Amino acid sequence: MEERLPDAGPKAPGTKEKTEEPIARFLVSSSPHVHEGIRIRSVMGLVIVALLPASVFSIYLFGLPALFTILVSVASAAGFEWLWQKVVRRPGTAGDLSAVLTGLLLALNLPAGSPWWLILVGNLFAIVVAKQLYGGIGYNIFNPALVGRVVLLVAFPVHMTSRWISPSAWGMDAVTTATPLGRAREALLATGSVDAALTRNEAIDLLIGNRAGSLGEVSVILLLIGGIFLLAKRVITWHAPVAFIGSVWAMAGIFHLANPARFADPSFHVLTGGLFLGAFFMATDYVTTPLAPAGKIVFGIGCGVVTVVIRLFGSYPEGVSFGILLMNAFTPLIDRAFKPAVFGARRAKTA
Amino acid sequence: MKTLVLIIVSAVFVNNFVLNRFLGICPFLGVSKRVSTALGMSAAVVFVMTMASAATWLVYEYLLVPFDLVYLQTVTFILVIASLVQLVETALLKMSPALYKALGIYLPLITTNCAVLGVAVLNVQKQYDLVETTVFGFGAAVGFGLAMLIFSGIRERIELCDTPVPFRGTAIGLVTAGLLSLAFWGFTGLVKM
Amino acid sequence: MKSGTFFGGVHPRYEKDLAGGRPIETMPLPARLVVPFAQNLGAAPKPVVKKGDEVKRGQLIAEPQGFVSVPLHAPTSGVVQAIDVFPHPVGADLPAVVIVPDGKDEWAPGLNVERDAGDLGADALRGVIRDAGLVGMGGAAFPTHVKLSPPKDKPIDVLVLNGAECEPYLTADHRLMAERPAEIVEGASWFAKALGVENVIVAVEKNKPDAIAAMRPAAEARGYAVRALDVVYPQGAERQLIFALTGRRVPAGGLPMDVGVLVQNVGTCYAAFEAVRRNRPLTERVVCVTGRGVANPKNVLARIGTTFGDAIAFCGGLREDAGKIIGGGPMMGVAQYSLDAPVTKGTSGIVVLTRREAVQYAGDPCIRCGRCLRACPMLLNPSVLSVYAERLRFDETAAHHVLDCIECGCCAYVCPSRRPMVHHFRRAKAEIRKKQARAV
Amino acid sequence: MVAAIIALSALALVASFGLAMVARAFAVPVDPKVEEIEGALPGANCGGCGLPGCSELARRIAEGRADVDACPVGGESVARSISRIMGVAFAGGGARKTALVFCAGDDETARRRFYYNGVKDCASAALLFGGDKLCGYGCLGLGTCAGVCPFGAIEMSALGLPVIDPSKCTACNKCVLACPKKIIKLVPVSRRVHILCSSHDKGAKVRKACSVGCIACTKCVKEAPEGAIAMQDNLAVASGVPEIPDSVAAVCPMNTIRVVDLGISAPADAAGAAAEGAAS
Repeated sequence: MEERLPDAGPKAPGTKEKTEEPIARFLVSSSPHVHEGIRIRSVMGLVIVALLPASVFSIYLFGLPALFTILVSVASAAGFEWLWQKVVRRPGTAGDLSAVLTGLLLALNLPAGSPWWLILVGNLFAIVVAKQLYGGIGYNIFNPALVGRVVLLVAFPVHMTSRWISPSAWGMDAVTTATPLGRAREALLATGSVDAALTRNEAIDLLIGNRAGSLGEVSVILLLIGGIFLLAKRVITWHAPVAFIGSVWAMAGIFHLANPARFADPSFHVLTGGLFLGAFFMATDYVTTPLAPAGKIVFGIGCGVVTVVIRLFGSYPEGVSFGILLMNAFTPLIDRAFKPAVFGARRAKTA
Repeated sequence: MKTLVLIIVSAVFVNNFVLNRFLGICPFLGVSKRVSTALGMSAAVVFVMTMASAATWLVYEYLLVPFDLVYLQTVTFILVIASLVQLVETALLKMSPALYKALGIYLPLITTNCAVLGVAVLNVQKQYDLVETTVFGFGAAVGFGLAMLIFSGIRERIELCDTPVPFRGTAIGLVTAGLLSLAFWGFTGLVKM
Repeated sequence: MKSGTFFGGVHPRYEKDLAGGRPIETMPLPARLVVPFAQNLGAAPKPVVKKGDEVKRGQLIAEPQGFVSVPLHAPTSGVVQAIDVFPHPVGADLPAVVIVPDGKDEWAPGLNVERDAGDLGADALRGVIRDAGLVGMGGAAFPTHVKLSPPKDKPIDVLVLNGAECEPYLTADHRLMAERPAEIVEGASWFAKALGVENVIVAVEKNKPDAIAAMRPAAEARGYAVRALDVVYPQGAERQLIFALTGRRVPAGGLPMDVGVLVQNVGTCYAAFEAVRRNRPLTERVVCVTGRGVANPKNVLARIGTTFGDAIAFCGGLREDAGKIIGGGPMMGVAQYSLDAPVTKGTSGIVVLTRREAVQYAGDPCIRCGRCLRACPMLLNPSVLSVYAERLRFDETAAHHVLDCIECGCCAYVCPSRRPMVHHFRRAKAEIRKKQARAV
Repeated sequence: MVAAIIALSALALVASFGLAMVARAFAVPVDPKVEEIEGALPGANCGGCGLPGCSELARRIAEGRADVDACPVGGESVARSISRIMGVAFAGGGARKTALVFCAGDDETARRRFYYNGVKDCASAALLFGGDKLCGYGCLGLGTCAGVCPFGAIEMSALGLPVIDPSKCTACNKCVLACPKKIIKLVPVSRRVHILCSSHDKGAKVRKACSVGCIACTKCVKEAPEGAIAMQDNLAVASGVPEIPDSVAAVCPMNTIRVVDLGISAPADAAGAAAEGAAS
């Protein structure tokens, strides 16, 4: 792909003509003639690297089932991409790592010990329906990994919401339990108030990830490290994650102040669920989120509001996936609304 | 007041006419190629649906119920809606030819649109009073408009996509509508109505 | 906002060391000179010589057509061998006159004489500069006398000497500033006089400390300021330079004179000195021949019409792996297919890239990473523009201001999908202009 | 039952009365011809007529601002029915046409002068020195014509030349306008012999660039009947009348002149007879 300059010229015409040296010698393209060197593959690679700490930790926490989930998911995502491109005879893009990233993200959104067929179905929807039907990388409207997850959530609610394993190294004595958000919800339904103890004492556990949940959402600290790594590498910008997490905190805070018995602490809402995974790794997905910084902020706030509304009032305990997916749908409209102004078109703001 | 707000929230998000009840799919697919036309169509639908809700309610309460003619519900509703749409169409042609041109054949489509009839029938089923009825009609139409608007934005982008040939046009549009309704699925249970 | 920077921009690998330390060498006359007629923006001058004519150096060989046009002069004495179509560094095959030097290099009568120009008025100065065939030598080749004739309602109060030379690889202006500072500043003083401007700023990027050191005393002797600018590409683009120096924004679709500024390249100032004080028309210029595809990178003083092949041969010839010949810098220059392309008034450099160095555009789908938005110094949305252009939706590109694109190449430089962004925009601009022309 | 009838009738009466009032108040005159003409047009909205769509053309025809045969796609039958709607006599159209590429310089026969790397589009490629073909007139082979064809009639061959399927081509002229080299022309499908070159370069230059280019040897001019082929600036150009007989293709030393089967031309023996007739 990179080194495509042909070494030999086009075949000389097969006439009596005496062929001198090949006429075509040089490469001609429009300016610029140099490049920074970055490729799609390198960008995707960095995101994968940023997800590694959380992935490795999830294997440590949940054991072999977690490893199994990750491997099957990544392999099936790449496999579906390759297969589809064979079938429709398009140039392969499996090498750009974007399918691998989708598979990894989906795995991190699944409970440890998901059956293999569940993972395959999820990746089928993620890669084929959400991505390739639209034309492949760069064209999808919805985040593929989230489409995969939400399809599974809607179609197989039992597998997706009630078979959580509580962390225990290498999963030897896995116990089925509920996620913190799930427990808060159950408490609310049972007693009419969220269990205050549950929401406060667990903050440390939540932070380091000693809790039940999807593979990748458990360790807030490791996800944060990955996010900061991406920010430092300038792969992502701060706008969407900060707006997302900030609006979740603010909105949960407002409800908490209004009725502390019914609504949990804002920090509980920030630290639980897939918020950090979603905010840093999925609300920053290039293709499905707005381009302009102002648009990214609006996108983040929208995600946060929907997330909190679903968590507090909906029938699903977790709203991050739906929030991002819904805002994906709004992205083209947000892009329309926030067009950058041309330099020199009179505008009061200075640098 | 709280009921009215809940009615609107429910009609717009939770039980969105297009994405949850799958009503009014024809104009949803037909008029959503451009954001501008989608906006015009949405405005027309808001107007027609609010009016139709109120009108059908009045007809139902003061004509059908007193004369014990409830079994004529569907026929009378269609009659009322059809005349109403025709009225809007004629007025639009004179007042805003540009909008009329943009909406084209789709205005008459509203006539036979199950969304409008649906809202009228649902009003009766839910036993709303006149204010609730009007608000519900309005909310349902706004939800319809919202879905149209989102969808038209997406379709403008899909137009620029390198979609495999067999999926171009309506096919990918329907796939998108499905994914969109999946995204709205998260609001399930938000309002118990 | 006086920190000397602007929005966006990129930090390419500058590679200025290749030729930056090499003093300007005068190149011997080659065996033939290919002088294209179109060497200025606007109307090309009309030939006044024919095959077989003898010419002297500085003799008029083509006369201007209209106001936005300049005369063309023979670069040396010799015989007109032919008038034919040749590859032109702007990216087209255009008519040119081929001159075989007689080796005597005689000036036409009346030229190359020192004169005390102190009593020349503004109009006389403009006349001298026009007759000498001066154009902007930074690359755009806009006729200098036109720039010096702003309309009455747009007075100029700042003259900027553009020595930023932000293009990677190129060091022609750098060497000129380091070696001929007094001449440059004097040339600028004639511009200042023609415009009646007091405030003159010499702008140099910080990566040329020796040029700054050389220019400072020369400039300050005349009360001109020297400003060291941050090293960001495209610092030398007019709009960005003006904003960095003065905080003024040239309106979209407008010209620098709309904000009272005139920018002149330092090479043009040097040519003005030669024209005004020595009565020499523009027949030679400093060209930076550089890049890893050239054996021995140099800054050469070459005659207009020297073919790229001759200039490269003077610098040791091509290396084996040379893959791309660029007229101008690697960010905005034009790739050449032939070594027969000649040095023109606007050719500031000849850059030869190896196959490995040259970008290979892949044209993968846009992944909307937004890097181009952050890089674009015009604050455009290159991502959206390129997608519309790719789908031939040129009306939408116009609505997204593609005509404001300065083709600096920052977007393509940072694109991970290797999309040929600038190529898309040039196509879109061409289509839009075609449509506008039809509408008129 | 009676109540139902009365109620419905009353309702219908009220509604129709209201509608009548509104229709009167907001009446807008519409020319019925516009709709009729639009119905007669193909409705592909291809833009081949140069207007935004069929409805716009219909309006213009109705207003007399466009000719009844302005639709290049519909051909004679559409023009005939529109002229009937407009009530004017239709003179009768020309022969059915198809687009043809006047260049045979593919990847094997034509040489390139540089390696092009950029937008995969001929018009974009032409911005860089007019394209990478050594011949300045030849097809650039990037398929812009195939991209703009609304009928899928153009496909690119493996050797990088457009192949136009005359059975799908409607002569809508889009490819002709899109080609930056202006080497696609509309020709009557009945014509069999074509000179597939557009180069005005001199023979020596053509030979260097392409093995199937016209070198202006004039052999065809001598072979063909008087007036069938003329040399125009180093290029043999068919005048159209009289037709070029098949035999001329054989004398072309560069194989530039070829018999091209556009689908509906007469079978071989009849064509031979036609050629004889033309020659006599």
